[in-house]
Order: sequence, then C-alpha cells, then structure tokens
Amino acid sequence: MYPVSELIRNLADQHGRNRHNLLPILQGVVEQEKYLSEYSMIEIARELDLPASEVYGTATFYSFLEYKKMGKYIIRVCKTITCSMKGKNQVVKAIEDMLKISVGETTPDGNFSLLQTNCLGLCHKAPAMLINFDVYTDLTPEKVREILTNYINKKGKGE
Amino acid sequence: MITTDEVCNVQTMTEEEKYNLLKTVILDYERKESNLIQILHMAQAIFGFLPVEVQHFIANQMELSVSKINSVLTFYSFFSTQPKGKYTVSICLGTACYVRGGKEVLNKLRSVLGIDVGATTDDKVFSLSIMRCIGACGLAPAMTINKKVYKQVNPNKIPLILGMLK
Amino acid sequence: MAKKIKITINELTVEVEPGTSILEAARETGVIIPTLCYHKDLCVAGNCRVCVVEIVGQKRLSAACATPCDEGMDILTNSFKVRNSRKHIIELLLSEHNADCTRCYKNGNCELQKLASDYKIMTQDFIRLVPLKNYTIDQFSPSIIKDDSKCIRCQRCVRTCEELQGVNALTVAYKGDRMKIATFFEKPMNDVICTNCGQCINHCPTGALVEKNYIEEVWDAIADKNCHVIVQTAPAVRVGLGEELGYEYGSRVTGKMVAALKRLGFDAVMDTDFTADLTILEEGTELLTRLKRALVNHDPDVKLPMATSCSPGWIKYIEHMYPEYLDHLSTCKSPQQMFGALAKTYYARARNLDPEKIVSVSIMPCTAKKFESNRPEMHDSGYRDVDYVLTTRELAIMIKQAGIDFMKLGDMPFDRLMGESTGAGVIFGATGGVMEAALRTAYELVTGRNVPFENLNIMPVRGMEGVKEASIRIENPLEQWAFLDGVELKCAVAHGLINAKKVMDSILSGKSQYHFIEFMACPGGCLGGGGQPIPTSPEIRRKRAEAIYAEDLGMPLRKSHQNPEIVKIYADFLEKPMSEKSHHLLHTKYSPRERF
Amino acid sequence: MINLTINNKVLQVEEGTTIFEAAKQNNILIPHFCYMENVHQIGSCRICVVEVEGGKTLMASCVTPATEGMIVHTNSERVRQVRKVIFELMLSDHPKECLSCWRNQNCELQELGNLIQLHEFRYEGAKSKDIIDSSSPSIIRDSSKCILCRRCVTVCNEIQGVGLMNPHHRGFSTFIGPSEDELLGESVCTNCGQCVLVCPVGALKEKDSTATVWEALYDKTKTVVVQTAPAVRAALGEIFLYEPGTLVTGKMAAALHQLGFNYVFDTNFAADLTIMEEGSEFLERVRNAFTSTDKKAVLPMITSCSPGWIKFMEHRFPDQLAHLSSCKSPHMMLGALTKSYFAEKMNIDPAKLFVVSVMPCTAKKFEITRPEMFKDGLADVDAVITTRELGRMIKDAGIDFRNLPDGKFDSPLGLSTGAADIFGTTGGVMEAALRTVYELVTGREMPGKKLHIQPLTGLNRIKTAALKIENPLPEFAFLNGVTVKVAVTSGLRGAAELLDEIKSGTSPYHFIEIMGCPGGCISGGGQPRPVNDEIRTQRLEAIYREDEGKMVRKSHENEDIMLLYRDFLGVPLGHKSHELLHTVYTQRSKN
Amino acid sequence: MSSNYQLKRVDFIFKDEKDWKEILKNNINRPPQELINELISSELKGRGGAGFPTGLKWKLTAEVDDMTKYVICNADEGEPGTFKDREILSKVPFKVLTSMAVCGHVIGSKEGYIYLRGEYFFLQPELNKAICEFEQYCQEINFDFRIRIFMGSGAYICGEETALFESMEGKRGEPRNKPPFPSNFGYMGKPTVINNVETLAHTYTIFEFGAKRFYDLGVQYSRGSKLFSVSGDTPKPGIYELELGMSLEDFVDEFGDGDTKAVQVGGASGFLVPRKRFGETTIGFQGKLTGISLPTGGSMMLFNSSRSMYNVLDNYLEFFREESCGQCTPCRVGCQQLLNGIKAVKRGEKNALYLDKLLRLTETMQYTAKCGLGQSVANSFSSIVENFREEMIY
Repeated sequence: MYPVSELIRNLADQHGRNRHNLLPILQGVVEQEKYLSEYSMIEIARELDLPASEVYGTATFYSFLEYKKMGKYIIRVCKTITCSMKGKNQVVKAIEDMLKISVGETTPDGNFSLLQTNCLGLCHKAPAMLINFDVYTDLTPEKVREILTNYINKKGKGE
Repeated sequence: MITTDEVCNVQTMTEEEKYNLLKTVILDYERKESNLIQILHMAQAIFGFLPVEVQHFIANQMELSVSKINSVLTFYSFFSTQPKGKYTVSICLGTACYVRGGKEVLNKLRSVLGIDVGATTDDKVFSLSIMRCIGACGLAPAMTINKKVYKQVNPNKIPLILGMLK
Repeated sequence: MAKKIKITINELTVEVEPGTSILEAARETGVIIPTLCYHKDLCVAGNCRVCVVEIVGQKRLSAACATPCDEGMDILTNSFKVRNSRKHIIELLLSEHNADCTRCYKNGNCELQKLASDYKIMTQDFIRLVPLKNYTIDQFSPSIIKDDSKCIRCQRCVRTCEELQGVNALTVAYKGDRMKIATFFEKPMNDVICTNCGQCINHCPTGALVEKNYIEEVWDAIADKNCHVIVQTAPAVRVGLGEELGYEYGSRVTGKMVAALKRLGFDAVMDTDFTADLTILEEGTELLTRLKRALVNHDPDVKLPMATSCSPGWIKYIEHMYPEYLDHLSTCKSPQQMFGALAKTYYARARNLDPEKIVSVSIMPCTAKKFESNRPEMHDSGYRDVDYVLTTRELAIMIKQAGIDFMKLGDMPFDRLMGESTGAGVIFGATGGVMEAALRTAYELVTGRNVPFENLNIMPVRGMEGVKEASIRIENPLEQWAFLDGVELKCAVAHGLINAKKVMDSILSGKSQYHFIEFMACPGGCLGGGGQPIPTSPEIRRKRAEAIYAEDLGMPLRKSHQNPEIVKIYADFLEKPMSEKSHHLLHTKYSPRERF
Repeated sequence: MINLTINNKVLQVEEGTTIFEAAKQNNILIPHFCYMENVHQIGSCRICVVEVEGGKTLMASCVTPATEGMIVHTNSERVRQVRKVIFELMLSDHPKECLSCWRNQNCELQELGNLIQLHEFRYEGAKSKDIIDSSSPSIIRDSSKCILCRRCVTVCNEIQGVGLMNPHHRGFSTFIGPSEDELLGESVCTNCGQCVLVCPVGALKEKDSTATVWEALYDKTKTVVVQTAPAVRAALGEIFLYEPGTLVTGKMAAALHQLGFNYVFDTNFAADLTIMEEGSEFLERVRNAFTSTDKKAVLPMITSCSPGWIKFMEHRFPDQLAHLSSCKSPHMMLGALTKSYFAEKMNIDPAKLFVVSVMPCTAKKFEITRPEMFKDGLADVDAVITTRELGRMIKDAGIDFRNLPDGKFDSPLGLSTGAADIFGTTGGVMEAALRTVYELVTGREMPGKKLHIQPLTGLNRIKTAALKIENPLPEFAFLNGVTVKVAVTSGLRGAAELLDEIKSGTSPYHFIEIMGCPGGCISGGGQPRPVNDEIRTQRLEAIYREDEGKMVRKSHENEDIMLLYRDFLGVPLGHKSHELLHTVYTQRSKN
Repeated sequence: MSSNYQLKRVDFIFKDEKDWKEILKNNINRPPQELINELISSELKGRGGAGFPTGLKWKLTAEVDDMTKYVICNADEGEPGTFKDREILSKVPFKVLTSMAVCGHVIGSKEGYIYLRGEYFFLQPELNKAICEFEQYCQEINFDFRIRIFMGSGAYICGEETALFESMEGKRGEPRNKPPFPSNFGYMGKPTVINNVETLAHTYTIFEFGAKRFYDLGVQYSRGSKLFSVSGDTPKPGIYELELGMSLEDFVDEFGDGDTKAVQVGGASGFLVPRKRFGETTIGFQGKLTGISLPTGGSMMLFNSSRSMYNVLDNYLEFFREESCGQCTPCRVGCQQLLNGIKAVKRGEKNALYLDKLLRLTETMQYTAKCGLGQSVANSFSSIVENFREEMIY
C-alpha cells in the first residue's frame, strides 16, 4: 500500500493530469482508501492544479465517492423498488443486528460500513447488495449472516 | 331622566316595550355620542345584555354606525353581548387565589358546566367568568355566584355548590 | 456578417443576429422575461427555469436564456402554460427559501422578492422545506455572511467566483435535494481561499450572501460621547452611493455624501483620496527606487515588475496563489490603512486628541477592506488603525435610518487636514486609475514635464478591457534621473482576479516583461467593488467609471504631488517619501498563505 | 413662530406644528405608521418616537407639538433601540410571509424592516387574529396582517363618515374591522376602498380579479373588450416609476393591446354619453320645476357616477333616492353599449363578449354585481380591475412599459372629448355637464377661463358655484335670469353634509356632484399608493392637462356620440337610452 | 386478445451465429453512407429510453466536419428495474465493441468509450479482457480504433447523455443546456455519437442479417425486437428478447403470476399501467399504436394486488429526490415537494385535493425541467396517482 500522496502521484502519472482525468483518480484513491479524506482531496487538487473546492464539489456528487471515513468493507444494500419489495428491510435489519451498527455507520473496529444505495441493476435477483465490488443476490437474513460470517472469519485469518 | 333603578321591572315587559323604553332613554340623552356609554348601560339594564339587534337599534337611533357601537362596548368588560345566565359564577384568579388553586377550581367549573369563560349554559342558568382579585385574599380561593361569596372553594365542592342552586 | 434570422415574439416579428438567445431577443423588443440565474457578467446556466417560454409547436417549454433563436421560431412569453409553469417554479423556490423578509438584510433589494411581488404569489400551499433542513449560518468571516437557508441555488456566486475571480472558493456540492453551495469541505469562508472580494455578494439575487455589517457598532461609537469618531470615504463610494438613494447609475454625490456623514454625527469627515495621493508619492518613489537599483546598481535581488498593493482582495489572492511572488508587491499599505495609521498619529497630534479615544471608520466600496482592517499587521499607530469598515450599501442604510432626505441635502466640503485631494486620488476608484495617477506624478518627477497625454488623460489604461498595457518612453529626464533616459516604462493593468491570474501566469511563463502592474480584485476596479450597490453589470460599471473620470476632470488639482495637504504632511510629519516614519506607518509586509 | 432644534439643527416652525411635521418640513424623515396627513393623529403605533431633551420618556413625534426651545433627537441611541423593539413587537404578531403577500415590495412594514435591520428575533408571540373576510366583492380583510395602526379607522370615520372600520375589544385581542358578527359584504361598507389605499400592510386589499381576466384572455372563444376610466391614465405610470401626474394614455392603450385584449375602448366615450343623458335629464327636471305645477320634479339632482357614493346614499338616505340622476355610471353604460350596439355592429354574440373595466375604484367591483346591471342574464361588465391590478398584469406579462410606443383606443367606443377626461377629478362631472347644458340652453359657449369653472376645481371639500343664465334660446325662455346653483363635493363626509341640508329642506342647489373618494376618482380606492394631497394635485393637474390638450372639449361635439344617437339610440332619454343607460336604486338598511 | 401481435420471443442478441471478426471486417469496408442508409431503413430507435432514430444520429454526426469525434457506449444503466445492459456486456461484449468500431468507421472517429456505471465495477475485468482481444484484432486488420472503459461513480443522472459527458470530463454530472446537441458538441465539445448498449447490440444484428430482418419484426413506428428486464412479482424474472408491439395483456399472461394488479413499464421514469388497461396498452415507441404506447428502456415491473402503490410511489420519489442532480429548480424542489406532499396526504396533514395540486406540479416539471429526469418524474407520479388515488389517501 502506498501512502496517499504517492498513490495520487502514481494515479496522475497513469491517467494524466487533465481535468477529465479527475474521476479515475478519485476512484483510484477510493479503491485503496475507501474514502476521500480532506488531505487526499487537497493532494489531488494540487497534483491536477485544480481548485480544491471543485474536487470537493465533484466528489460529493457521486454516491460511490465517499468523503467520510469508511470501513474496510463497504456493504451497500440496494433499496430501490424491487429489492425493497422483496425484503430489503429484513436484510438490513439482519446486518444491523449482526454488526451492531445502523445504516450510515461504521463498526468501531473499522471493518464494516453499512450503506443503502439506489438500484444496482440486479432487480431480477432481488434483494441484492454489494460488499465492496462483490455482488450478492437473492438475499435472505440467513444468507446475509452466512456471508458476513465469512467476511469476519476472513478478517480473523488475517487476510 | 330615567335611571337604572327605574328599569328594574323589565322582567315583565314585552320586547316592544323594552325597545320603546330604550328609545326614550336615548332621547333623554339627546342622542349625543358623548352619552353613549350611559345609554349602553341602560340598554344592558333593560335587556340584560346587548345583542346585535339592540346594537343596531341604538345605532339607528343615534345615527352612528353599528361598528362604532360595537367598538365601544367590546372595550369594556362590563358590557356583554351574550345573555347572562341566572347565576354568574366568577372565580377569582388574583395572585392569592391563583396560588391556592383557583386555576383548578376554574377547570372544574369548566368541565362541570361544560362552558368556557364568558359563555352561558344552554339552559341559561349559569354564566362563567373570571375576576382579578376581589379583595378576599384571606378566603382564597374565592368564588362568587351573583353577589354571594364562597370562600376556600376546592374542585370537589363545586358540584355540591352548583347543585344547591339548580 | 451572417444573415439575420426572423423570429416572432408575442406575435411581433423581429430580426436578430444568429446566435442571439431568446432572452436577449426579447429584451431588445421590449418584452421582459423574468430571470434569476441569468446575469450579464456570467455565463449562461439555465438552471432556475423562471425564464421559460413557449415555442409554438413544442410541448416542452424552453429556458429563454439558454435557447438560441432559430429561423421562424414563434415564441410566446406569456401564454397560459408559461404563466402557470412560471408561477409554479416561483412557488417552488419560495418553498425552499427562508422567507423572513422583514428581517433580511437584502429586504427591498432582493430579486426573489421582486419576482414574488411581480407574480403576486399569494398561496403557500407547498410544504415549507426550510424547517426540514438543518441550515447553519456561516458568519466567521469578517467580510461575508453566508446563509444557506436563503439560497436558491442559482449558482451565480459559484460562477462569479470561478469566471470573474478565478478564486473558486465556492462550489456546488452534493446532488439532489442535498445539493448546496459550499466551500471546500464546507469549511467557514474564513478558512478557505476566499479573498473577501465580495463579488459573490454583488451577484447573489437573494440574501444568501451578504456582507457582515458593522452598522450597530458605528452607531454605538457615534453615540458614545467619549469617542471622537472620524470617517474616511473611498473614491468609488461617491459614484455608487447615489444609486442606493434614488439616483441614476453613476451619479456623483460627493457633496451630499459629506453632508450626510456630518448629519449622521461623525466628528470629522475626511477623504481616503488624500491618502490615495499619499500612496502615489510613496509607491511612485518605491518604483523609482526599484528601477534605480535594477538599472544603475544591477542589483539581482530587486523585484520587478512591481505590483500595486491597494486592493486587499488582490493581496489575499496573491498570498494564496503566488506566495513566492510576494516580494513583487509594493510595500505600501492601501490608502485606507495609511489613513487609519495617520488618523491615530498625525491627526490625533494636530487636533490634540487621545488616539485611544479616536474611532476610525472607513466607507469603502469593498468587503475585503473589512478583512484588511482586521489583519494583525494593521496596528502601526499603536492601536487598531481602522476600527470599522462600512460598505457603500451600509452607509446608505445608515443614512436612511437617520431619516436624512438625501436628495434634498446641500453639498458640503470635506474637513481639512486629511480631506484635500486631487483628481489623481479620485481615479483610484477605477481600473487603471492608480496606474494613471502614478504615471502623472512619476513622469513629472522624473522629467519635470506633464505626461505626454492630452488633458493628462492616459487613455490606454482606461476602459473595461480585462488586461490593458501601456508604455511610456522617458526622454530628457532631470539630471538625477538620467539613468532612465530612453527607458521604455512598461505597464500593465488588470482588474478582476481572473485577469490578474492571466497576467501572473504570463509573467510566470516569462512571456511578459513589465515594470509596473496595477491589480484590482474587482471587475472595473473599486467602482465595481463587492461593497457597491446592487445590481451590477458592465453597463453600470461603465457609467460609474465615466462619473469618476468626470470628477477627476472637474478637480482644480489633478496630480498627487500638487496636493497642498500632502506637501504639508511631508513638511510637518513624514519628512519625505520612504522615510523612516513613513516606513513605520505607511508600509507593511505580507504573509504567504496556503493555496489549498 | 417657534424655534426648536432637531438633530442639532435649529429650525423655525409655525406654532402648533408637531415635531413630526417640523422635521418633515426640514427634510428629516421619521418612520411612521399611524400618522396621516391632514387628519387628527392618534399616536398609536409609537414607531415615530423621538427623544426630547429633558423628557423622561420618549415622545410620539406625530402628536407632540413643537414648543419653544425644544431640543429633539430623532435618531439617538435610545430612539434607535426603542424603535427596534417596537418593530420587533409588531412583527411578533404578524405572519411574516412577505414573499407570498400581495403587498410584497409595496409594504410599509417591510420597508421599515429594511431600515431597521433586525438580526435576531427575540419575540415570537402568539398570533392574535386570523380572520379573513372575503365576503365583499371589492375588499378583502386579512386581520392576521393588521398592525392596528388604525389608519383605516380614521379614513372610514373621519373622511368618509361611514364608520364601519373600528377597533373592537381591547388589549391583545383588539382587532380592527366591522363588529364581530358583521361581514364586510353584508355591511354598510360603500366599497370605496379608501381603507385599502391607506393600509400600510396587506391587511386590507382589493379582491383580485386578474385571474378571471387572464382566463378570459386565454379563452380563444371569447372576444375580450377592455375600457379604461379617465383617472387611470393619470396614475398608472406611478406603478412604473413615473413621476406622479404623468399621463400615460398612449402607453396604457398599447399595453392593453399587448396583453391580448381584442378591443381597447375608453370609458371616456361613455362619460361624454353620460353628459348627454344626465344633462338632458337635468334640463328636464328644471323644466318641470319651473314650468309645471306638479311637484314631481325633484331638485337638486345629484350625479350618480360614483358607486361608492350610491351605496352610501342607499344606506344613509334611503328616502332621498329620487334626487339621484337615473343615469348609470359611465363604465356600465359602455358595458351595456358594448353588448348591444357594438355586438350588433360587429355581429358578435353578446354571450361571447367579455367586458373588462380598468377602474381607479374598488366600488365598481361591487357595482357590476348589482342585479340591475344585468340584461337577459348577461352582465353589462364582466370584470373590474383596479389601476393597481392592471399594473400587476402588465408586469406579469413582462411588458417593458416605459419603452412602449404609444397606442390608440379602438373605435367605435374609443373617441372622447376633454369634457370626459375631467370626469376623473372632483368637480369634473359638473364642469363637463355645465359646458354642455349652458350651450344647449343659450347656444353660446360657457363663460370661464379656458372653459373651466374655477371655484369648482381643487381639493376643497365642498365647492359651490352659481351661474346666471341670460338670453337663453327660445325653448328655454323660462330660464332667463335664473341663477343656477351647483355644489361639488368629494369624500362621503361632505356628501352627508349636503344631504342633511336637502333632508332639512334648506339646500339652495339645483345640481350637485358627489364623488365617493376625496379628490374624486384620481385618488380612488384602486389607485396606486401612496396617495397624499401633493400627489392628488399632481394627478388632478394631469387630468386638466389632458382636457386642455384636446381639440374637442364639449361632450355634445363628440362625433361618435352623435353617430351613436343617429344610428342606435335615437335621442337622449329616448326609449333605448332608458333601457340601456338608466337604472334604479334600492333602499338599504341604515346599519 | 385485443392485439394482433402475439407475444413473440426472439433470439438475436444472445445468439452468436457468425464470428464478430467477420462482421467487423465486412462492415468497415463498406462505404459509410451505405451503412447509414441500412440503419435508417431498419428504423432502429435508441433503446435507452428516449427512442431517437439511431441511423439519423449517426448521420448527423457523420455530417459534421471535425477531425476528432467520439463514439460512446452508454452503459450507465441506472433505471430501477433495468439490467439488460449488464447482461449484454457480460455475455456478448464483442457485439457491442464491433458496433462501436463500425460507428467509428461511419462517422470518422478513432476513439470509443464505454461509460460503465460504478455499480457494475465487477464487469470491468472481463470487459477489459474483451477489449484487449478486440483491439488486437483491429491492429491485425489495420483498423485504427481504440476503446476505453470509463467508470462512473454512482449517479443515475449520468445516464443522461450530456451529464455523462460532463462526468467524463471530470466534473459533476450535471446535464447541459440543449441545444447544442451531442452530434455537434458532445464529449470534450466534439461531435459525439452516444448509444445505449442494447442499441449497439441491435446494430450488430442489423449489420449481421441486414435491415430487412430487423424491420420485419414489430409494428409501425416500433420496429424490431427489444430486451425486456422482467422483475417484481413474477415467477420468472430475467431478461427476455421480445418483438415490439405486443399487448400488455399478452405479456402479463406470460409473465404474471395471475394476480398482477399493475405493471410499471419503463422503470421509475416510465408509466404505471393498471390491470384494467392491460388490454389497450401496446408496448412500443410513441406513434399511432392503439391505446397508450410507452417509451421504454425495457423495464417491466409487475406488482401483485398485495403491493401498496403508495409505497411504490414513495420509493420512486425518494429515488428521484436523491438522484436529481439538483441544479434546476423544478426537478430539485419539485421532487422534494412531491415526496413530502404524498407523505403529508398519507398522514392526513393535507387533504386529498392536494394531490391535484401535485399533479399540476408534475405537469410544470414536465414542461420546464432541464433534462429528461425532471421531465419524466411526471410519468410515474401521474399514472400512479390517477389510477390508485384511493391508496394515496389517509
């Protein structure tokens, strides 16, 4: 893992330093850091010679570019109509109970963050969720508990 | 000039007689605007209260607008535009009475009579009003019904007192 | 020229240039279409949608500001559909707006208020959204207050900050219902790159951005019998103030303004123009000194071009953006601060007053001056040099509060000692003015002759072009300036920070070689300052500039060094330009700031 | 004379001047609500308080007379603090929904807010009043916005003598209006709208008819006709920031065309017609009085153009209705003609015609609802909008009024003479009538400088004149040597005085002109705000200017009128006239 | 059966008959005008939602004289209930890539982008692999065209073409004013063809089998077949390629579970059709079909009688409120007012007449909003409120 400033420099080298390269760089940072800190936004602005406020304005527009500190695993449960019809609430409830956090929060150990998101395009396999970029569909509370247990164990194994 | 005492036998009068008497009163006072309050007093003595019709009558007689009459009479708390009941129940809400539970008594009165302050029961028996210190602080909380003073009333006594009058 | 296109607006056929928007075409034909997000200074956004019009044959309405005219277009600006939709949109805006007009600083000069009034929106059926949101008011900045509850998201401030000023302190953040105008990480305005220029205030249609006002504090000072309250007025105020009090754009109200200030109860009413003249002497001397060191001593440390330092917005901008170039700034304080420092020393001594009892107020066309007077460096008199800075708008409010019938006032002159000024001081209020004033004096000092321009009017530095250049060749100088013989003095003038950025970038890239550059933060210079009456537009700024130059032309003295009070202050107090004393009182230094 | 010092300025004023007036005379402005020019002041709003040195409390400057040696500060620290608190208290019982208030940007409370610059808000009181009375066809009373300044009370009682607007109850429950159980629409309210004109906030307003008019304009099946009263053109400009007294006749006609009205007619045309009818009626009455023995002829005859006045008369002097001329008011005449004469001429179904009147008046809104003003179920006039409402519509439509080229009225109901123009001001109807009557009787032009009857012009409350008739035409021989006495008044207080005279049989007059609003229609209840005597005078001068600028200044010389009689009506007071142009009145209760 | 067109399953898109390499090679050697004509004659309309004729789009862009042009594949499929693009990109990516290259040949562009929504991040590795293979082949046949993936970051509005350009330029995805249109002024201000994934897949079909075969399917104004994403209360959710012009009744017979109360056609920004109108509703683009016809991105969401339509609407409006870009007034404030409004009516704080006020508001939004998002909020709102008014009321 690189320190953020180095990461940003590498990303800028890779994508370029023009305005239209901003989004891939922001995505690159989020991929590693899970969120965009004030510091990383300033560094990106400096690297691309952009006003910091514009970086902020752009970042806050997109729902996948978090600007608050996030856990290692970001759970995004789809809340749009089909998932909502097919039992999203029970799924969220199961996750909340298991991780002892509510939507929008991060576990104290910094491993999981729970978010709701708009349509993931998995309506035929509702309810669906993403953990980072891994897809889980046809969820039930039992299935969710199983999935999360796997993640917790993975983490326990020191991965 | 007709005085308040002279109109004490209004109970027996017909409406028409009452209006005639009021007309005489107004003429007595030379239809002057400066005498309006006296005239209103007399009118209230004759009719017991000042309904809209009486206001219109006075306005027409005095060539004033009814709005003007209403403007003056609503300023004074003595005048009433609503019929008064046979008994006017007043609870004192001066400081002493208030701290000794006048408010609770008032609430009890409200619920027993089913009317709010300033109103009269449908059977025209009771009217409810409040007073600001009647100088009976030693008897707090004090209540008057017409001219009789009831001392140290409490909510529980209310049904009894009212029941005796009915 | 391309062929004109024919369109029909409200059954009236007109011809317009290709590329004309419907809005412009309508305005040319005397049809008023309401606007909010549209502003003449700025690019078209098309996001408020109140300017929608119906194009016959189209189901949807089009935003007049963003739709170019097309041959044969049949436009209705007031059809049933348009009226209904427009009313709906205004209602929507109102539902999102903290409509407490009676307590709003912009009451009476609010575009939303006017729109609501013109369309007589009498219902409030929609759910009020303001109480559902958690708005906070940012009032940490000494200059600007930002109240999101009054924001209608027209983004004029964002465009101003970006296009006119190149500062980008304000941006649009979030999306959907949470969308708002924010600074970086929603920090207070005081903690970001904001230069306090106040252009966002001038362009805000509602009360979402207003200056922090010090009216009450000044009234308190006036009421305090122990205080000696003196006031100075900047050059641009006298051509703007009238607009707030019922005069045409660009009316000169100098005499009435002085009379009004005296009526308000100020103990002495003096003129910033006096210190503008003083600035010319100090700054001119500084420039000549730098030139001498560069040309005669070949001193490698000498920093040329020298940049003016009168505009505090510009100063903060360069501190943020080009901190390595701070040495290029003239060390002179701005005229306001020179005045402040002298008020509590020179004036106090001359009037035999305890400087501690003096409250020094300045009336400025500028919001950045509020920040400037707050800088820790500005205590050279031993006290805070300028205690309160009021904008032109605030002064107008005070005059109204005091019940002064401004239009019926007689003219009065400034008080003496620091109230005399020359035409050179007056033109400080317009872009190019400082340069022109400096050249008038410097040229004469060097050559003993008038600048070679008719009527002393140095036309190349005047006007509203973003960057202006001029050069003067010096021939036959006086003996002590012989080293300047044949030198072509190259000058540039930039106004609006976006133009300042252009000039700085061209210097950085080595493309331009100048000796002296005048920078003013606001478009048009101080006359278009962030504290000037609203509205503002290129047209209005031009009228104010005309007024300034007319004022200059009408002055008996038009060169700073001729000002008798200036001569006197050097004789009595400061000795000579760049003396020890003036270094202490009239010059300052700058501190680099973070850009991000 | 008295010497006093205000804000360190030594002033000299006449004895009896209040501090407020003294300051005003010397260009020192003091904010005020309850103060009204020329009327007794009540000092209830307290916003005009000033500090008088040596005084313990602050004084209301509008009621405190200046005294010798007084030292006054209108803007001291104390004054400023107190003023602020008073303002805050006023606001605490006000809805503060400026942006959805019809008085937005023309509200004195709002303006004061701009002046006072409140930042925090300390009092958020209970709201005492919430009655909205929209029963009247002319006026809406929204008590939630009332700040109890009582200007409407003053105007209704002192100036109009109607006495409807009064304060009721006391303390926090005080409200202003007719008495509690009374609705404006069912009261003696004359709908004159003077209260609307003086209200500083949005508590009293005219009933808005613009929506109806827009609807008609967008309705493709309707032919929409508009007419404008004489006084509108002298005041409309003020809404577009012209100086008071600027005539905007041409721009107004152009704007009306742009708004989409199919025909723009002029009420002035019907004013000329009124003169023909009313003048004939007057001569008829005079002839009866002088030549016949039966006392059916009722004199004096009183004009009937002002619907506010008519309603006042019906309430207050129901026994004297015979004195009223039977003529309808000009705009009703024009409405009736539009749906008959014009419809016939243009071959339009009268049911498809929509007639809008632009009036300086709120009472006209009531007038068109009178059952007499319908013919075969069709209203003569379908909607009345005030000058203010027209201004609003023009703004609404985005018309750049100040840059409009001049437009013209349409024929056949658009041509008018100078006599019609002066209908807009007090004394005007009388003057116009006499111009015609005198000439009809004597065959000569009426004497008087520039055809004016000087004693009848101006803002005095009751004006009288006498005109001796010599050498009349043979058919009017009975009038030889007779001195015709006329009186003119505006404002209902003066009307009541003249009527009392008639009632007691002491009235010396033959002909009386009465207008409901002080100054006549130029300061009618539907005119732009503010209105004061200065502005009234400016508008009045504008009206006379318009008259004097006309080639034809006598109603009977109006060619279109002559054409109308020839083609359609026959003769004045003829059968058709009676059917279309005359009306009857109703006795109404006194209270 | 009210419709002449029976439900007809078609299988073009997911069937790989010929090798894509052959198609590519054949078509880039045909003159551009011929290809455009073929597309125009097929009457293919954009499958993203707006239904703009694809051939015309290509033609307009081809006619603009500019050295730099772009081909963009819009894979920002955010409409609730739609997932066909994901299916195409994961199963037959080469069809899309081939069509993009052909388009590049037609309009004279050498650069293509796939704007892939952030939610489909997991598709990226496979897709990249396909692109590598594709570009390699292009090099082999000396055809100069490169394709890059541009990842979105979660913003529904970026499916709007001008917002997508803004987003690709590194800005907030706020729609631009139109005109100018993308054919003149698109990505980086250059002429740009932007097509939906499915449109490109159909284009491939047309180039593979000729315009006639495509044109012969469907009905007037709605030619060809279309992918439908079926979800909701159905026993067989998934992607189906069906001929256009079917009646909704036939569709529900096939996919419903017998208890279907309403179908939302076209996702949250589409229309809700209640049971009583299934028979008269024909699925296709706007035109002269009988009954109402619907613009559609291909989402078909079925609702059982147990579903509360209030909840459905509430969910949609919340979606719009969050996903509106927020720049224009009618959409930003309008969405908030609609959501708060139906809540207030449901809670009884406002009376039922308030719904009519809201309906008028949606009309205004439809007329005045800057882009398609705000304009189409009216669709679902009015169709749900008008048909299920009783469910909205307290």
